[in-house]
Amino acid sequence: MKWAVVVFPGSNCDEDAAQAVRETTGDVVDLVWHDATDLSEYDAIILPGGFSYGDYLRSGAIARFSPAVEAVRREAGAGKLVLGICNGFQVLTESHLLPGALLRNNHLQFRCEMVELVVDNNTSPFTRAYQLGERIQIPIAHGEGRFHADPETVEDLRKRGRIAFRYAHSPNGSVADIAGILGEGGNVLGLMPHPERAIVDWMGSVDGRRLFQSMHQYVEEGLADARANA
Amino acid sequence: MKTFDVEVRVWLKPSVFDPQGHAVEQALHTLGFDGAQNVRIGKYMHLTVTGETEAEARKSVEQMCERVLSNPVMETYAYELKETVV
Amino acid sequence: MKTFDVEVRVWLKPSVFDPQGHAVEQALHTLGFDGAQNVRIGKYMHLTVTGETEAEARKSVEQMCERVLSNPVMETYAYELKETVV
Amino acid sequence: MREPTPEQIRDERVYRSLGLTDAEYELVVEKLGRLPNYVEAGIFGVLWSEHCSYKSSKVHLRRFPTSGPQVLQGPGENAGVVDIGDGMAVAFKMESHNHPSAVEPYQGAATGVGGILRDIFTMGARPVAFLDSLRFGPLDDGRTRYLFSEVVAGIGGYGNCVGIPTVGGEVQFSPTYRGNPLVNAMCVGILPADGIVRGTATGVGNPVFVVGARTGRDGIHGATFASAEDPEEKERSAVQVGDPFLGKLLMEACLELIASGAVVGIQDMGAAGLTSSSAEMASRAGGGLEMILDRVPVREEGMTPYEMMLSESQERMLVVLERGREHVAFAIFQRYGLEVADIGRVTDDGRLRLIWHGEVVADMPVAALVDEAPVYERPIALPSEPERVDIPASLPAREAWLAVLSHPSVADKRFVYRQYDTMVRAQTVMGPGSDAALVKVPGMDKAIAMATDGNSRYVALNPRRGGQIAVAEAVRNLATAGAKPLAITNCLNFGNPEKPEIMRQLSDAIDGMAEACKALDTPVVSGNVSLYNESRGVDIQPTPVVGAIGVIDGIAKRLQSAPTRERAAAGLDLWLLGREDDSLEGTLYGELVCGRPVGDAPYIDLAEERRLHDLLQAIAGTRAAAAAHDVTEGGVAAAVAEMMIQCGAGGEIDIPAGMSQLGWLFSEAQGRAVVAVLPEGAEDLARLAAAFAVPLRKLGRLVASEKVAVRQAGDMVVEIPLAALRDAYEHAIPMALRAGTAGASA
Ligand SMILES: Nc1ncnc2c1ncn2[C@@H]1O[C@H](COP(=O)(O)OP(=O)(O)O)[C@@H](O)[C@H]1O
Ligand SMILES: [Mg+2]
Repeated sequence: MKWAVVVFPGSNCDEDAAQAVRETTGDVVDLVWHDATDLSEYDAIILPGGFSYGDYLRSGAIARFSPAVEAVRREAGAGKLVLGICNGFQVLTESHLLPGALLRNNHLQFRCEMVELVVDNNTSPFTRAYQLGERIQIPIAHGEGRFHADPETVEDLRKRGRIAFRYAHSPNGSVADIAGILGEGGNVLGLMPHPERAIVDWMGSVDGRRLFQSMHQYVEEGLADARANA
Repeated sequence: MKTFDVEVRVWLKPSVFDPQGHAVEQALHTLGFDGAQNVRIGKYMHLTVTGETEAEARKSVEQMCERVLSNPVMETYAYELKETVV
Repeated sequence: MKTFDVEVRVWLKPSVFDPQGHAVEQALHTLGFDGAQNVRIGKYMHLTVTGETEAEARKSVEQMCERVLSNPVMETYAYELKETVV
Repeated sequence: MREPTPEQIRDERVYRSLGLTDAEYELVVEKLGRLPNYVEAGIFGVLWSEHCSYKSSKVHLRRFPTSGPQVLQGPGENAGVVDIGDGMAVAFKMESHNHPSAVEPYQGAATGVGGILRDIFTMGARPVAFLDSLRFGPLDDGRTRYLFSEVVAGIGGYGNCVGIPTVGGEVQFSPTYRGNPLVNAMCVGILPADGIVRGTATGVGNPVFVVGARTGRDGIHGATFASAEDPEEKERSAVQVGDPFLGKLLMEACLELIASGAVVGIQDMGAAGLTSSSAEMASRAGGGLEMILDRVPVREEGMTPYEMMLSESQERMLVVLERGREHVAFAIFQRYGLEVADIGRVTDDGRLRLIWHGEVVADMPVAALVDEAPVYERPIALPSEPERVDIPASLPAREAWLAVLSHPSVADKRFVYRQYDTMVRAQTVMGPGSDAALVKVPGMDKAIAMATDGNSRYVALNPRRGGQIAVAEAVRNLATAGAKPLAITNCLNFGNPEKPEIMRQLSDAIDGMAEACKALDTPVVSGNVSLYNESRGVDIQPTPVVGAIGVIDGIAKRLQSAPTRERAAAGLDLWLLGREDDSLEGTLYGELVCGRPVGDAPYIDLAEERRLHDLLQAIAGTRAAAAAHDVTEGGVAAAVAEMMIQCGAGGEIDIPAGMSQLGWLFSEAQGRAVVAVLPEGAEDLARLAAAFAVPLRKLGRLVASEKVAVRQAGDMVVEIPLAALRDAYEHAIPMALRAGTAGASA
C-alpha cells in the first residue's frame, strides 16, 4: 500500500509521521505539498501535526482551504483511510470532515506529556489491533485540544461507537474525555495524541505502532480481496 | 470602487466554556476589581475592503466571516462597516 | 450600586507587526477576497462592572484595561460602557 | 521629521542619543575623515554598542580556549561547530534576550528563541533542539509571576510552532533578578561535517539578497537599547513581535537554498538588522558591499534609510548568492510565500555604501565599523577576599531537606517544561527531567547530549571558582548521562561594566571558566555577552550560563538520572562518587539560613572533576549501572531525593561517622555524583573507581518502600515518608504560582 503525508506550510510532524509509517509497516510514504489536487493514488492519507499557517485565527482554519484538503475530502468519500493527528484533527474538524471543534485547553497552557488513553472502539480500520478498553500510553503536545461539540453530537458519537480513544485523565477539558473520533464512514480518524511518538522503546512507549499496523492490515486485506475478486 | 473600514467581532457562543475569560475574571478579582463579572473574551478584527456599493461590500464581509473569520460550531460574529473617508 | 455592560477592544499599536493579521490577509487573498487589506487582529472582551456612578465605573474599567486587559507596551485599547437595563 | 545635519549632530551632540560617547564620536570623524551624517552616525552607534562590538568584554574573552581537534568552527561565526564523528557535526550557540523580556516577556522570549534559531540554520545545520536558561526574582511577587509565566509561554510559543523540541534548560530564582530577569536561549543543529556555511560576503559582483519578512519600523534602536541601563526607563514601543510561522518557513527555505549550493554566504538579521548583518558579512570577507535601499521590501510607507538600516523586524536574512544563480532563490522563496529581493552587490573596495533615490546616503569603511570598533580595557577592582562566616545549624536536617526540595530553584520544573513540545521530530531519547538531554542523530545509533548550567551564588561569592563550577556543572551533566563532552557555548550575564567591581567579576569568572574548559577539554566555540544587567543601579549577581554539548555513541549506553520503577523496586545500592565533604559554604542551605549567599564558593578541583567525568562514561557502559545523578544545588540530600522521587522507591542513607550531619547532607562540593548499581555490580564499580582514582563510598540503598531513613552510626537522623519529599519537590512551583495571579501585566 501507499501512504501520503500532506505537508502544509507550518506542518512539523510530517517527517515524524512518515518515519513512523516506514518503521511500523515498511510501506512507501510520500510527503505531498498542500497544493496537490489529486491524491487518488494513495491508500491512506495522513494530515500531520504542527502549526499549519501558524495556527493563526483558529488551528486548522486556514489549512482547510488547501487544494489538498479538497482532494482528501474526495478520497475520504471514496472510502480511503484518512488519519488526522493533532493539527490534522483540527484541520478535519474545521473542514467538517469530522464534527465538533478543538478549543483552547481549559487550563490555557500548551501541554506536552505522555498520557493514558482508553481504547473505546476496536473495530475500526485504525484500532483493530487494540483490545476494547485497553489502556495505552501515547504522548500529547497541544495548546488547543479541548474537544467541543453540542450534546446531541456527542451522544450520537457515543451511540455509534465513533469515539475511538478517550483520555483516562483529561489533560485539556475535552467533552466526554474525547481524544479521538471517527468519521461517519469509519474511515476517517482524528486524534489529538501523537501515535508517531510512541513507536520504539526509547520513546517511552510503543503503543502507537498498532495504529499504523491496523491501517496497514486493513488496507492490505482490502487490496487482497480486490485482487481475489478480480 | 469604494473602500470600507470594517470591524469584526467574534466571540464564543454562550454555551461554550471560555477559560480565558474565566482566568481574566479571576485575575481582576485578585487585583481588587471585585465588580468585574461575566468576562468573555473573543476576537476583534479590523480590515478594509473594497466594493462598488456598500451592499456588495457587506456581502463579501459576511462571506469572509462565515467561511474564514469565525467557526459557527462554537462562535458568533457581528460586524460594522463604514465607508472610508479619504 | 449600578451595573454596566462593557465592551473592550484591544489591538496592537500601529508600529507593531501583527503576524496573525498578516497571515489571515494572505489567506483571504488566496480565497479570492482580494479587496481585503490592512487586516489587524486584536481582542474583544465583554464584561459587566459595578459602580456607584458611571464615572466611577469608567475609572475602574480604565484601570483594568491598563493593568490587566492590555499590555500598554505594545497595545492600545478602547471601550464602550452602558448602564445595564434590567 | 527632518534628520539632523552632520553639523547639528556634532554641535547638538545628537550622537549621544545614538549611543556614541564624545570620544567615540571623535573617533568616527577621524576614521571617516569627515563628519558623519545621520544614517552613518546611527550605524556607527549600533555597531559600536556593547551588544554588537563586545567593547568591554573583548580583551577578556580572548582568554578562553577555543580550539581542539573536535572544533570545526570556533567563535566569530553565527555559531560554533564541533565534530561528532562519522561525518556529522553539531552547530550550537546560546544568546541572551534579557532586556526585551523584561519589557514584554512573551515576545521578548519568543524573539530570543527565533533569533538563536536563525543563527543555527545559517550555518547550514538542521536545528534539532532548544534549551532555555532562565532567572527570575522570587515568586512571591505578582510581576515576577507574570514575567515567569509569560517567558515560559513565549519560549514554547515560538519553539513549539517551529517544530523544534525544547529538551532542557534551567530556571533559578533569586532576589538578585527581581528587577532584571534573565532569558538565555540555546539552539543546537546537525549538519554534515563538511557542510558548514559561513557568513561571508565574497566574490566581487555577487548579488546580495534580503529574504524572509518585510522590513518595518520594529525595534529601531533595539541594539543600543539592549545594552543601555534600566529596562524600565526605556522607550517602550520598541517591542518586536516574532512570527514563528514565518520563522519556520524561512528555516525550510534557507536550508533548501543552502542545499542547492548557490549560497556564498548567509547571515541572520539579529540586533541592528541590516546594519550588522551587512557590515559583518563584508568584514569577514575583507571586502565591501553596496546596497540599494529602495529595493528593500518594506512593510510601511515612507521608511527612511536610517529606519531601514536599524529596523529589527524579525525573520529576515541577508544572503550572498553565486552570480547567475539568482533564479534558484526566487523559485524557493516564492514557493514558501516569502519575500526575496536583490538589493546589491559584493564589492572589493572595503566600503559599506548605501544608495537611496539614486544618491549615496552612507559610505563608510567596513573595517572602521567592525574590526576597528573601540575596545576598552575597563578598570578592574582589586580582588576581594571571600568573607569568613560561621553558618549556623539553625535549620534541622528534616526541615532543611524539605526547604531545599521546595526551593523553586531546586524544585520540579515540570510546570515549565510540560509547556514545551519536548518530543517533536521524534528523536528525543532523554528530555527535560534528566541531567542531560539526548537527541538522536536521525538514522544513526548516536545521540547529541546537551545541558545548561550556571549558579550565580557561587560566582558572586568567588567569581573565579564560580566560573569553574559553571563549566564543570554543565559538562558533568553530559558525563552523568554517559556522554563524552565536546565543547561549550556560554552567555555571560553581568552588571554594569563601568563599575570596576563588575569588571573584576567578569574577568575572574572568565579565568575560572577558561581553566575548567582546559581541564575538561571542552573549548568555547560560541557565546554571547549581556552587560548592564541592573535595575535601579543595583547589579545582578554575576551569572555566566554555560551550554555544554557532547556525544554518545550507542544510545543503549545512556544513563538515566533515576532507575526505572521496576529496577529500583528490586533493590539497588547507592554509591557516592567523589569527595566526601561536609562544608556548608556557598550552599543553598547557607542562603536559606542566612538570607543571602554566604561563605566561599563550594569546593572544586578540576583534575578530580575530570576523573569523575571519565569514570562516569566508563560506568555507563556497564550492565550493573542503573542510574546516575550528579550532586549540585541542595547537595547529596537533594540528589538522592530526586532519584527516589523519580523512581518511586524509598531507601536508606548512611552518613559516615565523624562527618557533620548537615554538612554532609547539604554540601555542594563539586565533582560528585550518585550512582544506583545492582548489588552484584559492587566489585566492578570499585575496580573502575580505583582505575580512575575517584573516591567511592556506599551511600545506602533504594528499596521498594514508601519510607526514607537517614542514619549515622546506627542512629536515626531523619525518618520521612517519600511522599513528603515528593510533595515538597513537586508542588513548590505550582503552589507559588497559585498564591496569586499570573495574569496581570502590572
Ligand atoms: N527552563 C527549562 N526548560 C526546559 N527544561 C528545564 C528547564 N528548567 C529545568 N529543566 C529540566 O529540569 C531538570 C532539572 O533541572 P536542574 O535542576 O537545573 O538540573 P541539573 O541540576 O541537573 O542541572 C533538567 O532535566 C532540566 O533540563
Ligand atoms: Mg544534573
